[in-house]
Amino acid sequence: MSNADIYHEMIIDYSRNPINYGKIEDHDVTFHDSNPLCGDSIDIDMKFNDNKVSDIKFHGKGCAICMACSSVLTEIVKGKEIDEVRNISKNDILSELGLEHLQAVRIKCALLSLKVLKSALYSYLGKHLKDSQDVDTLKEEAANLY
Amino acid sequence: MSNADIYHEMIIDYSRNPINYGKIEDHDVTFHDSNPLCGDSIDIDMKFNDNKVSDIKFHGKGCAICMACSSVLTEIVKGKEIDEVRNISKNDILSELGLEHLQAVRIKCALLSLKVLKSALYSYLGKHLKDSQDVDTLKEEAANLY
Amino acid sequence: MQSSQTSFENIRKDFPILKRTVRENKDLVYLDNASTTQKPNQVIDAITDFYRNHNANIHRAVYALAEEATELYEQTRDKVADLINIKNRKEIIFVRGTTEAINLVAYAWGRDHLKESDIIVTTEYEHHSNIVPWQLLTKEKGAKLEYIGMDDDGELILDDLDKYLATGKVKLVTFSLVSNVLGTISDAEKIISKCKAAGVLTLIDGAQAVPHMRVDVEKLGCDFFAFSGHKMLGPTGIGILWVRTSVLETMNPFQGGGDMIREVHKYETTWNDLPYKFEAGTPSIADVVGFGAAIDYLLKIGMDNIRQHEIELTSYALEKLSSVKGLHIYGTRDISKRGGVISFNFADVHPHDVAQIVDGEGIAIRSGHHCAQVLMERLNVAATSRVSFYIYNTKEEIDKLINSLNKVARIFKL
Amino acid sequence: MQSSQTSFENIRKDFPILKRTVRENKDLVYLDNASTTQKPNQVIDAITDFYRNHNANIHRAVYALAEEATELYEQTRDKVADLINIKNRKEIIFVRGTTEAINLVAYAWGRDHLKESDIIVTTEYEHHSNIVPWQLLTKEKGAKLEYIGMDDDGELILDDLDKYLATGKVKLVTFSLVSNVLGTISDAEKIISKCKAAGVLTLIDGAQAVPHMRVDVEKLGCDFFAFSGHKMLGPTGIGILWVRTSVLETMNPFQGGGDMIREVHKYETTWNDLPYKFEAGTPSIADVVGFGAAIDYLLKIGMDNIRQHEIELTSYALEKLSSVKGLHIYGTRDISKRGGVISFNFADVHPHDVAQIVDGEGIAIRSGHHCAQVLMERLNVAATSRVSFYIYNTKEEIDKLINSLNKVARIFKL
Ligand SMILES: Cc1ncc(COP(=O)(O)O)c(C=O)c1O
Ligand SMILES: Cc1ncc(COP(=O)(O)O)c(C=O)c1O
Repeated sequence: MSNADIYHEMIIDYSRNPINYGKIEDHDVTFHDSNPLCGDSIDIDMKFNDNKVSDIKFHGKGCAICMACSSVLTEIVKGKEIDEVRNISKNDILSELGLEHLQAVRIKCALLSLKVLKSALYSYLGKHLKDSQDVDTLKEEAANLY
Repeated sequence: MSNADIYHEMIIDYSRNPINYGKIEDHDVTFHDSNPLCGDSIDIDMKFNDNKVSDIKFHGKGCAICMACSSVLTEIVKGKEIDEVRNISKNDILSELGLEHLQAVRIKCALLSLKVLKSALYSYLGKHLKDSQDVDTLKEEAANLY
Repeated sequence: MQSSQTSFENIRKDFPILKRTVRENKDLVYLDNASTTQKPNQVIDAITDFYRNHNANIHRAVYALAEEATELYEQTRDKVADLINIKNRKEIIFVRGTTEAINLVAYAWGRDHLKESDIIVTTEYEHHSNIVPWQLLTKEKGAKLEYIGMDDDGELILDDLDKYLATGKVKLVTFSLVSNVLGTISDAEKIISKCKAAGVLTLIDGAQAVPHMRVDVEKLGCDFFAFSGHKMLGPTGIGILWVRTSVLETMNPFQGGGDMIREVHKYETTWNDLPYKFEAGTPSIADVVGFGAAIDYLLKIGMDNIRQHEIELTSYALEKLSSVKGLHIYGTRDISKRGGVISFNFADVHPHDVAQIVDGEGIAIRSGHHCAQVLMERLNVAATSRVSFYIYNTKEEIDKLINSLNKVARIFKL
Repeated sequence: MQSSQTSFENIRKDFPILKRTVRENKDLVYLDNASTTQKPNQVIDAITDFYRNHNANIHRAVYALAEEATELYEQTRDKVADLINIKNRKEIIFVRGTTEAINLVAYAWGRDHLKESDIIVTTEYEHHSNIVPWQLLTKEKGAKLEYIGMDDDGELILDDLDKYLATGKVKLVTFSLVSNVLGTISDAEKIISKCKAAGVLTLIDGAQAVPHMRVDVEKLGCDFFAFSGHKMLGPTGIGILWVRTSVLETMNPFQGGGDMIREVHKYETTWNDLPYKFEAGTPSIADVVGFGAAIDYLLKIGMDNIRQHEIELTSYALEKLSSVKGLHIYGTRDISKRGGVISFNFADVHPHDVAQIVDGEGIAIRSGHHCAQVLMERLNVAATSRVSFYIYNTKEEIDKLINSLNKVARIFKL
């Protein structure tokens, strides 16, 4: 994949007009993280209802790839069962935008929002889960994202 | 000069039978220093009389070169005027033993006792000198020995 | 094109990497010299020669190789003294880079000399390595870190300095001689004279200055000076900390270990002479030797010629970039106050996307915060794109950059 | 001569420096491998290739060279993990060498975890780099440094350890896996199991072990592990600190600067993920890459084969040296407890004089305190002569050493 091919119509569109961009004032959980190498930073707010993600929004600063992936991610997540969300993988996001072969540095841009999402979920579940082993699993999941 | 040539009769003799080896119990000044790189260490004790070095002894641990040079140095110094002692140069010692072309690391072995001697003298004069500029000169002299 | 320019183009043949192609067979155009520079054969060969012919540990052994290695290593100290005009070679400490140099000062000077409610002053355009060590130190000591602000031309607001100095609590003022983002050349003379009048020590981060212009540390009159070898044709792993003797003598050791001691006993230890007291353990010997070759190379060209070459390139680039629609350049246009570094933003396109698209054309530029997030906050941006020049860059390369920016414009429909 | 020996002699052609002559046209015999080792073409070429083809700063930029440089740099981390059996690559921190590794622990772990009257335990046969940092730290904290004694065979007296552990005040026990003077292999298993039972952390200085034998850090079960690249065919300027995650997570940063941060604001800063939190500034990138090539080279030979080769050489040398009249060898004769290091004294001749005379024959041996003055005091000597072997040494070289010692005897009329 040549560098310019990455920047297809969909990416440019999403980056200019991100989906689910903004804040949720009465969120159940919110999480912030940033990419130490480039300064991209993302916040995700979520609301839950009936074990489902009833609402999700993100905001922050990032490159076109970061913005497009955040949009796609929030679209995928919205309305899904919590357990389904936990199983979302890197490739679910990357393949949606044809970014499977992105080089390592940019992968971090693409997956920052996924990392924030999982961390948010972990922080929420940490407060509501009984089974501590489950928390550890989730923690490891999040740590291994990159 | 080949390495083995350094070890002529005189050096071996001096190292086995150092001159002026020992301590002076009622010294006017004593000084200790060591070579950080090899661990050689030398103490020099001196007594003064009538502006002259009336007695000098050294002790410590060192290689043949260090021991021979210490012997030669104390022989040269004994009985000399303080001012003359201050003017003793590296070469006065090295030439006495044919060591002018010693490599840099070994030069430090050869001149350790000269450094100790000058430091001892500085410490003694520091207490007895009026003219502080003179002290500075001496200090610089000592610092520049290596 | 001027004749000095032409002679500079001959330089390129010394740099093997410049013959490389990247991505889909594009000629490499390397414009990230503020981050690290490429290495000429002369430097690579010096390292190779060291390992092939002279490799040994230094200072401690009597055999032939150790003697040769020690001499090669110590020769670089003399070359550094010569390069930045230092009279006393014992004031020159070999470290890994600017970062370690500044941390050494924070640990070995700062922890003994800083008290609660004392102030350290830095600037808004510092590299993280001239901010974070002071945050760590002032936090430990209950002291304060203050910032000299920057005006919209990218120049320091020295009134801020006056204000802090007036408190009588400032112990150190630290600043970079050239900003790694804006290229601003600090008014070191004025800062230092103010500090001297107030009896306050000064540290200069020379990482972006020493590679690019003649620097005279004695004339500057600061107390600490730091820079990195890898930003001036030298190997990675070698940098310099210079400290004035009168200050150095008040400092305890930083790291403990071999070479920095005089006598070690179980419960007490005495220190080696300067500068060895501050060089613990086996240093980056081959990198020090390679750095010596880099200094030789630069001095043969001449630091004033290098500065002149960069002024030509930077003026040309500023002119060309200004003509790109929607492109915003940060910092002063006054070339006498700017090194060969240009930061910009291109319409609403994120710098990462700019960098990636021009990379597709073989052009290496940096995007991001450039380890200067405090400055990013001041500029109110998340990131910038940055190009930075060195001796082997050409106007043709700048033309290629401009072309590739047009490609960015097409893709992002600007 | 055995066949394994023969295959080892083929190795010599990879080391260009071994073709050198020194002094008056004498073939170089390099027997100071405990100090630093020579480098094979494979390592020198890896450094050269890096600078000729891939040089860029790491982690931060998106362009092709930066991608390649980062990958080469990070590959070495995986190779290190493989070499000493570490599951989690994020626990591996690149430093300059063993000295910096231990100082990093003293600063970034020690200053937060050591309180007044706590105890750190080291041993009588440590290198200065495993003594001085603890002297500095315990002095700062009003804590105590204690020593595990050594018996006349050069082995640690573990009763001393029991005694200190019984106080309940010990926070860290630190020891070298192999002594750089006596070659003693410490009984790490026993030391660590005692410490674990007492809930005390352990640090292993592996500088003289990792180059010479198979080391399994996971199996050892220590908490900190340090070693140097230049003592195992690698470049100067690169070493490793490994820290168990659970301990690493309790540590504050050591140096502040680029790459170790997450977000820098004027008055507060957050840290990067492990291990980057502990790697501030531009590292010795090319040295890291060269070190990767050294590990490849060693693993191709096989660490067990290397140990076997050194056992053969060391046994041979012990036998030959024992037959020299007036020569006294320090440490155990039990080859299973000894690495390829032999320290000795020769009648009343000072080690410097021994070293200088054998140097005249082209033979590089070390004389002095070997950065182990506490051990010198214990042995009641000012210095020793030391020979230490590596993969390229041969029995013929040992024969040459013995011959040159006869020359020492003649000159000093022994
Ligand atoms: C102004 C400035 N200071 C400090 C540094 C840090 O230098 P190094 O990474 O070599 O330690 C840099 C370069 O990254 C710089 O540009
Ligand atoms: C046992 C031991 N520890 C530590 C060191 C220090 O290693 P470096 O000088 O590479 O920091 C050495 C080597 O000199 C050593 O032999």
